[in-house]
Amino acid sequence: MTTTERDVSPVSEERPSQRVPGGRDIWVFVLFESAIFTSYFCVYLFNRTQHEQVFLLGQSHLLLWLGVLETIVLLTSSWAVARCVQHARAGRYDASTRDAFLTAGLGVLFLVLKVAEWVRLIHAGHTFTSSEFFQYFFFLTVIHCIHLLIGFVVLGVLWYQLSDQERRSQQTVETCATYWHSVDFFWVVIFALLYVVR
Amino acid sequence: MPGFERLPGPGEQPVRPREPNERVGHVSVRPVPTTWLPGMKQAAQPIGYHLPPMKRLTGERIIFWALPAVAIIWIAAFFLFPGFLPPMSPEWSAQRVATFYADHTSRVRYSMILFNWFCVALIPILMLIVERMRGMAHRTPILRYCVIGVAGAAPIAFLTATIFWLLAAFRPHRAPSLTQLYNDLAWITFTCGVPFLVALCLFLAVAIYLDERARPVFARWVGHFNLLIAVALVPAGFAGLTLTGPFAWNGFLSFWVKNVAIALWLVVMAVVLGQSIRRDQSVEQVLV
Amino acid sequence: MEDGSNRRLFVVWLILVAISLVYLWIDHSATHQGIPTASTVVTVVAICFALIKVRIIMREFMEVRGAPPVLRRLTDYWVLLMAVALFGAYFAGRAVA
Amino acid sequence: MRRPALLDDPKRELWLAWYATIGFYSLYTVVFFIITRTQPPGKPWYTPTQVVGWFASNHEGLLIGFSLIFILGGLSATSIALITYSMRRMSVSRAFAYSYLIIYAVSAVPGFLFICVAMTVGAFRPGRDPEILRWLYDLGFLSFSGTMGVFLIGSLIWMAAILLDKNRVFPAWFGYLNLCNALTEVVVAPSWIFHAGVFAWNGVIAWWINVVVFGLYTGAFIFLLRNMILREDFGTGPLPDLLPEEGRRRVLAEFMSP
Repeated sequence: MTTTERDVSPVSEERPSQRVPGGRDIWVFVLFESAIFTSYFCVYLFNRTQHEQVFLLGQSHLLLWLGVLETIVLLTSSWAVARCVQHARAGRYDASTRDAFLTAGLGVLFLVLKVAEWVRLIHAGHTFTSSEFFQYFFFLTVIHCIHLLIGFVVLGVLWYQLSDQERRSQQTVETCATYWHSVDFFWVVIFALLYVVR
Repeated sequence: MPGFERLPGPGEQPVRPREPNERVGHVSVRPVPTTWLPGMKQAAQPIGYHLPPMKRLTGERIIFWALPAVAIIWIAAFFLFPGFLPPMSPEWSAQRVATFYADHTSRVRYSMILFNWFCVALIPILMLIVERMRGMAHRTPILRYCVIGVAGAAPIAFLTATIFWLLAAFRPHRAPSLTQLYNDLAWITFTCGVPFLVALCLFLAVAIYLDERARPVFARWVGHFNLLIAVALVPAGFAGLTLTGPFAWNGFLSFWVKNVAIALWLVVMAVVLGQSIRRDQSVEQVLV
Repeated sequence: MEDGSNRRLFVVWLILVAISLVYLWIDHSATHQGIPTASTVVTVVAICFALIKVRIIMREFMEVRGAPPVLRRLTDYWVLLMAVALFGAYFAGRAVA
Repeated sequence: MRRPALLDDPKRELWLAWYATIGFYSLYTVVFFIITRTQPPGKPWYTPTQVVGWFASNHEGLLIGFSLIFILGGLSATSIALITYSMRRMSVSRAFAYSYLIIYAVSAVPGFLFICVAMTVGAFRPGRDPEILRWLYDLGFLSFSGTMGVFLIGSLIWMAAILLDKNRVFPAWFGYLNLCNALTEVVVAPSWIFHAGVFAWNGVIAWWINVVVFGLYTGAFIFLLRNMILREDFGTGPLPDLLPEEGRRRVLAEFMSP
C-alpha cells in the first residue's frame, strides 16, 4: 500500500531470493494480525470444548456446502491476484489489470454469499445474541468481512498503481496482493473452525 | 534558511526591511518574532515578516473585547445560581437536595442555561493565546498543539456539569435519590473537572519559560503566575475524598481557592493578552 | 517460463480446492442421522488441513518460496505456532471440560 | 545554579512533550491497574448488591486514584501533540494532523473523564440505592471501553498519513499496526451488548486481547516518537536515518557550534 518505494520499473522474472515479496512492513502486519486471529481461535476452541453440545447444535444450522463454496470463491480470488502480480512483473499490465478486476469481482461474490448466509440465519432466528456458537460465528465472520472490505480499498490502490505508467510500483502491487492473500487464509482457518471442527 | 540574512543575537529584534514589490502574504498580523534559540547556529524562519500593506481588521480585538461581555454573563450566572453562594453542602440529605431543586427550579435552570450557552466562549480566548504563542521563540508548534489539545476539553467538562444541573432541575419531583445523583454528578464534574485547566496552566508556564528573549511575548512572571494557578487548582481534584472540611466540594480549597484562581487567571491573562495584542499592533504600525 | 509459473499457480489452486472439497467428505463421516457428533479426529484433521492450506497459500500465492530464508523460516514457525496454540487450546479445554 | 543541559537542546520542546507522555502513560497504568483496580474491569454481570460490595472494597483506591487523574489527566495532550507534530512533519496535508488533534482532544471527556466522575460519585456516597450505584458502575466502564469511534477514526487517519508520507517519519509497518489498533475498536463493540462471556467489557476477546494489542501499539509509538525526535532535522524533506549514539552527538555538536 505504501507509495514510498523506489522500484518503479517491473523487475525481471528471475527474482533474487533476498527480496521479501511486498516488502517487510506488510509481513509485520500479516504475522501480527494472524497472531490476533489465532488468539480469537484459541478462545473459540477452548470454549467450544466447554459447551460442546451447544456448539454442535448451532453448527448443525450451517450449510457446509455454502461454506465450501465461499472458500473456493475466495481461493480463486487469491489465485487471480497471484496471477495479477506475475503479469505485472512480466510487464503485461492489461492482463494484470484484468486479474485485479477478477479478484475484486470474486471478493464481491464472496460478500454476497456471506450476506445471503447471514440473512438466512437471522431469518431462522440465529443472531449474534441467540447462542454461544452464533456469537463466535457472527463475530468471526463479521470481523473477517471487515478485513475483506478493507481489502477492496487495497485492491483500489492496486488498480491505481496499475492504471498509470508513472505510478507502477511492483513492490506496492505485491504489498496489496499479500494483504489480499492474508484475508484469504484467515478465512481458510475460520471456515475449518466454524463449519468442520467437531 | 530562505529570506533571512543576518541572525539576531539573544534578545535582539530582527528587523528585516521589506523589499520593494515583496509578495505580501495574508498571514495574520503578528509581530516580528525574534528567532534566536539558545546555542543555535541557525534560526528558524521568522513567521511574521509578511505584513499586510495597510492596517487590517484581523478580528483579534473583537474576540478580545468579547471577553468582558462574556465575563459579565458568567458572573451574572454565577450569582443567579442559588447553589453557589454559599455552595451547597455535600452533606445534605437526598430529601434536602430534592427540596432545594423544587424550591429554586427557575434560578437553577436559567443560570445553567446561561452557563451552557457561554462557557464555550472560553475557547476563542484560548485561541487568542495560541496565536500569541506563535510569536514565542519556540522551534516547534508542539506547545501550541498541547494548549489546543486541552482548550476544547476544559469548557466541555464544565458544559457536562451544566447538563447534570439542568437535569436535576428538569423533574424536581422525581425520587429524591435520583435528584441527589444528578446533583452529585454535577458538583463532582464541576469541582474535579480541572485536569484540562491544570494542564493548560502548566503548558502555558512551560511555553513562557522557553520563550527566552529580552522581550518575550509574555513576561516571565506570567509563567510563574500560571504555575501558581495550577497549584491552586490541585486541591479541587481531591473533592471526592471527603464530605466536609477544606477539600469538600464546598470547602475553602476546593470551592473558594479554585474558583477565585480561575477568575484571577482570566483577569490577569486578559490584561497581559491585551497588552500583547496592543504591542503587536504598534509593531505593525512601525513597520508599515 | 511465464506459462510454467502460471501452470504452477493453477496446480496450486487445484490442490487448495481439492482440500476444501475433502471437508465435505470429512463432515459427512462425522454426522449421524443429520446430527453432528463431537470428534477429536475430525477436529484435528480439519485444523491440520486448514493449516496446510495456509502454508500452501503463503509458500505459493504469497511467494514466500522465493523469499529470503528468514521469511521462509518465520512463516513456517508461524504456522507451527498457530498449530500449537490451536491444539493447545483445544486439548486444554478437553482436559478441563 | 547550573542551567540544565536540556534547556540548550534545540529539541527541548519535543523532549519535554515526550517525557510528559511517558509520565502520563505511567500514571495512567498505575492509577487504572493498581490504585483504582478498574483495569482489568469489574464484572459486568454483578447484581446491584455485588456492585455495592465492589465499591466498598475499592473505596479508597477509586477516590485517591481518580483524584490523581483529575489533577494530571490533562497531560494526555502531550502525546496527542507529539503525534500531531509527527504528521505535520510528514509530506501529507496538515488536514491529517489537525483532524487527529481535534479527534483526540474531544475524546478526552467521554474517554476518561466520565469514568473518573462516575466512579468518584459512586464511591463518594456509599449509602446510595444499589440500583443507582450499578447505573454509575455501568456508566463508568462502558464510557471508558465504549468510546470507540474517535479512536477508530483517529488510528485510521494516522495510518493513512504514515502510508502516504514520503518523509519516512514512521515505518510503514507501524502504519499497518494502526489498522490492527483500529480493529480492536471494532472488536470492543460487543461489550455494549453482552453482560457476560468473552465479548463482555471484561471478556477475553473484548478486553484482554484488545488491551495486549493496545499496549504493544502504545509501546511501539512511544518508541518511534523518540526515534522521530532523535532524527528530527527541522527541515521539510525526508527525515534522516537514525544514527548511532556518538554520531548523533557529533551532528548535534556541529549543529550547535557557533
